[in-house]
Amino acid sequence: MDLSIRGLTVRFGAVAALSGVDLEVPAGGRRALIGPNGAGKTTLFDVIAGEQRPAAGTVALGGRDATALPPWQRARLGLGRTFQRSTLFAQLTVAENLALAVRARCRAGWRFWPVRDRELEREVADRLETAHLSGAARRRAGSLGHGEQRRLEIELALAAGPTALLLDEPMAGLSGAERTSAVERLRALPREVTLVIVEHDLDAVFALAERISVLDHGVKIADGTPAEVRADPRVQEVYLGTA
Amino acid sequence: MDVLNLAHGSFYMIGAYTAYSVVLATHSFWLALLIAPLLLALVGGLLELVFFRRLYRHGHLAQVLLTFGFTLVFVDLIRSGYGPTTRSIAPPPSLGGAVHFLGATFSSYSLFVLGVAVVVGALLLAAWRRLRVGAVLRAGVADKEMAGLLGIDLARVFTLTFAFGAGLAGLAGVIAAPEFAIFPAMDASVLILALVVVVLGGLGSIEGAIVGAAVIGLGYVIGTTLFPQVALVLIFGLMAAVLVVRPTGLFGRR
Amino acid sequence: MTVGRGRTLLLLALLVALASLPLWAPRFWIYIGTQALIFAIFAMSLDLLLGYAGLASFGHAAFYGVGAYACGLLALRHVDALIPLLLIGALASAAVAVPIGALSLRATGIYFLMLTLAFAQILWGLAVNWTSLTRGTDGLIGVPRPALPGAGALGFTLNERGPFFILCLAVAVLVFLLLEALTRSPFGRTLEGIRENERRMRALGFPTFRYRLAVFVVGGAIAGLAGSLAAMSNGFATPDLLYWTVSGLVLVAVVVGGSRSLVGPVLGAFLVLIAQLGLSTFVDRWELVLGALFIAFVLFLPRGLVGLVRRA
Amino acid sequence: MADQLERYLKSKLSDGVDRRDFLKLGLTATGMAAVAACGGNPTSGSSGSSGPTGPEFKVGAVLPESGVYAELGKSITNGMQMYFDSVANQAGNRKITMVSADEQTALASAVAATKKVVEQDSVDMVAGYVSSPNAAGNRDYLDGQKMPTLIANAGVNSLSRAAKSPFIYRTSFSNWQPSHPMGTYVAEKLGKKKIQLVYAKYGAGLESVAAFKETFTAAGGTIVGPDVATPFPNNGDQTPFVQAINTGEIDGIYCFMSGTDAVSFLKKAAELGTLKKVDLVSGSGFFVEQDVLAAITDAAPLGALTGLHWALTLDTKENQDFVSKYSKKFAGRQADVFAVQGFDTARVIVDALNAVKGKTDDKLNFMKAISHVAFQSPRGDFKFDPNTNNVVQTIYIRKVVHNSKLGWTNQVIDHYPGVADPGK
Repeated sequence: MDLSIRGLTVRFGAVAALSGVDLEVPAGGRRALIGPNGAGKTTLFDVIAGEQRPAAGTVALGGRDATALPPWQRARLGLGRTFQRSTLFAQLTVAENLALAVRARCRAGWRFWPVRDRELEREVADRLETAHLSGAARRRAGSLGHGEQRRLEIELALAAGPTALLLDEPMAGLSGAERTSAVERLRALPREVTLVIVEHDLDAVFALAERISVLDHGVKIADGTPAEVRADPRVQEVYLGTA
Repeated sequence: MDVLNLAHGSFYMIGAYTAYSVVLATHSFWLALLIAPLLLALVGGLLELVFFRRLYRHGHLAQVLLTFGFTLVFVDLIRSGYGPTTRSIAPPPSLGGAVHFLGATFSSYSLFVLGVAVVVGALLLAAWRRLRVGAVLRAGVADKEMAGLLGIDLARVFTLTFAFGAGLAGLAGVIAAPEFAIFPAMDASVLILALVVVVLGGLGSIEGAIVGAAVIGLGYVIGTTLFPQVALVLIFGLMAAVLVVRPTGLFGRR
Repeated sequence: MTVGRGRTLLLLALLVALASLPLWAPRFWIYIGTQALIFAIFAMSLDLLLGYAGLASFGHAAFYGVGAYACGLLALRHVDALIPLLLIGALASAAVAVPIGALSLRATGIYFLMLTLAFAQILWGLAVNWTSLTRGTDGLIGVPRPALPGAGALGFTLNERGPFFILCLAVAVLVFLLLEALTRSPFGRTLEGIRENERRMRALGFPTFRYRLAVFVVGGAIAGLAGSLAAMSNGFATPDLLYWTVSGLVLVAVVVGGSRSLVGPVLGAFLVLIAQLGLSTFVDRWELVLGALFIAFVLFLPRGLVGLVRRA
Repeated sequence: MADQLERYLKSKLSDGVDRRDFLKLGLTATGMAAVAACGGNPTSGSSGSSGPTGPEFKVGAVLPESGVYAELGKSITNGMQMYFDSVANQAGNRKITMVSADEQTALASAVAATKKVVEQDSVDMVAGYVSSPNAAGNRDYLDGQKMPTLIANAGVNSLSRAAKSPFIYRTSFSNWQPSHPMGTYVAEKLGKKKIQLVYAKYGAGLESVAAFKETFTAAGGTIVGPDVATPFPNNGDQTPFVQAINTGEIDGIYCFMSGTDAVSFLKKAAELGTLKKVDLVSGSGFFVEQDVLAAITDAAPLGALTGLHWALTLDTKENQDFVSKYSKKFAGRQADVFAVQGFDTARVIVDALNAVKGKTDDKLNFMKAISHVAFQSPRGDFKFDPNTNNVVQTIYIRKVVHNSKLGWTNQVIDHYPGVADPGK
């Protein structure tokens, strides 16, 4: 699913968190979004996901205008996301966390009777396996270690079957080995899934992204291939710290 | 402080009864005005130290249960101490009469109450905005760990704040005593009204509480004049309307 | 696993003890038992909201009262059939819960709590002041109990206390099983997900508001069912039933028993009701004792009565 | 020594000893009497040593011990206790015991309390009910149980009319009674023809002002609108209601409020000086009964005229006797109309028990005995109306005065004897 963002402006009181940001990601694109802290990356995600209303601008998902849609409808169009700080269902088991996401995809939340859904159980088991969480299936999500939580965070978003995925700092706080395995997991995704990733770990960014967009103080200052962005003097000035 | 205290109405009631006892013994309303808030602050501080302190982590429901228990205990203690009889005290002699003003009649005591409310409100607002204690509390509620890191003794701040709140409720009880009747069920009605005011104004906002009180007070008077039977219901309607439009109250954040 | 089996055993024991009550207990205790069962249904309906969906309603008495009035009004208009009288309470309360829920659920936390309180107080004001329908503070009195089809041939009527108690027990068991199923269903899991992390649920594609509204209406309907039974049991519907103290009492019952368990609210309802009715008729300073009991519960059993069982 | 014993026994009895204690004491007493007889100084007529031999007679007192009506419940209980004590807690050869249960405020609690005394304590009769909805709400149950019942306060008219029961008699008043003569009195004797109605809007308030309006308009008076109807109970500010009194156009007000509402209303009215601007402040007697006057003291509406079936100052031997003994017995507490109602309720029970010689198995016969009870009460002539099962009594017109001995109180200035509710 392609994303098309035009002229987004978001204000918090008098402060403009985003001003006139455009972002075009074709279906199957691999895009990284970088910029210093406070550049407006998470705010941009919030607007795309529908959590935050823009003062101006439009969001189109898969060619459909989604600016007025609530978050859950955008999710149903195929948009998924992970959060900067893990937001799991802390009191539920790891397996139940994933089951919720699978049910979201199957729109199976309106069944009022306990049913044994073997297909769902199998999928959950498979995904636990993929995320190396099989041993933790019955533990409460809140009791997992940080690395495990981040893995579940990504798997949770994937289980909902998105065709476009917003990843907000998926590598934050992970060890080197964990980073490698997280990158592997994302690289293994089917080609048609669009990825937009906010990340400070530039190794991961270059390993995953085909194009990079750079935000600073709510304004998009560059957009291009890694090489182009690296060469951009404005990016070097504000981002790479060469004043 | 993010504490849901149903026993706050009890503090008000105890304040009124204290005023009654003091006036009976010394014939001085002004002495009561001094003693009751101090007594209530003491009671509030002790309750915080012994009970509430252990419950901040358990969330609002535990607080509801605990303080509901306290309202029952307090009302029964008051009833066994003073009997179920309705009591009243007279306003101090200097404030006993009525004042004619703009073609309407007001009781002097009501004007005095208004004056006290304005002064207390202004002082609170000033303290909240200007003094360190306001900032400390706001920080403490928003992020306990952060406040701890900054080296603030939150436990002491909370105890003092709770005591101060209880003292204010006691003060309100004393002020209310000559205005209304004093009886063992007086805690419930005032509690609900206070909750409505605070929520309408927005939690954690002194400005909100002041504006909320004004809105509710005006609403009540207008309501009583137009639809005397349902004035209280109108107040709830007012609050519901505000919350439906602004789900965190007039001045609420988030 | 053992916890699950222990719970089932506990429940069965409770059920057997209750079902045999009419055989051995004094009449007055059957009456108290009936009241406690009705209150237990009411408490379970609140636990559905509070425990499973994380909705702390402080106006749940509204639905209890509306159910009682609906049943009372219909029964006084000579409708003499059990099922319609039970259902009317549930339906009326569900109908009231739709707008109240739609408006209240926009807010969260204490604001939600206060909004539900506000709407309940508005309905209470209506019950007091709409005298042509509700007869004001006097309330509807003399509400008759319906006939039970076929019971006459067996030689009993619902006017006798034993059979009525068994009816309440049957409804309570039914509600329990229904809620048990509901909370384990995909719908129930979705509610838990919303309780834990609503934002995430939205991001996953769940229309969370609709789910919360749905559960609010279901909770209201079951409270209305309890209200229907209360009207039949007591023979009256008065504004007191909608007053905020009743909302407070049922909230206390759920917390005392332990929320998120269904068994907890049942135990809590029995404890609170028996403490309230029992203590007040046997002990002079009953408010003091009840208050001290609540305080002790918060301090020593923060997870409620079921906390005892769960720990064991 | 025997004298001492007798005194001890009497005091024990009045405290309500249980039967086992009593037997023990009785045995000791017999022994003592024998010893005394040997001493050659036999005591005669020791009522203590010849206790009742019939089964205990249990009276279930369903009265509020908590909540807003607790004060009224206390007075009624005291009044009952006082009369029972005066006959050594026995009548018709049966020992009388009071079993109390808390009526509270809500009907649900009153129903539970009633069922508790009837079923758990197996009382022989029920007495009590302060609040009208509670009396009306228990009526069907009591009637169905054929339980002899005396209503000791609740005034709802219907209990003497459509909802009357052969098993339920009322010793207090119907709401109609105290207000009804006031209409005639105000319009005819005082010649005040323009009155505004002020009342707490609930059953008792509505029924009271309706009764006033009935006789007042019949005697040529006009009710000046709009009525000032306060919510009940009104825990908020009374200012708007006090200011709604149309002082310019009326000769006076007729007011029904009681307890806390009356206190806060009168205080506010005194502060604003409103009531001084009308010629006549009148109302149902509850508006300025002793409980209210004691609470407001200097805010009392001097000269207010009200109708009630009793007054503290009523100058009869029965009343003065009652008032002084009551105050002595209950640590200086002043008698009030509710205490009188309790006192008379107990007397009805005792007289009826004596009349049937303690045989109460035939409930209808016992009720018949109740219906025939008539006596001189502290409130004057007391008898029941066979048409309504309600008390027939004198209604006194009283004026609020300041008495050097009693403080603020009501002085009787006129009376209407034999006022009976018009129910059939």
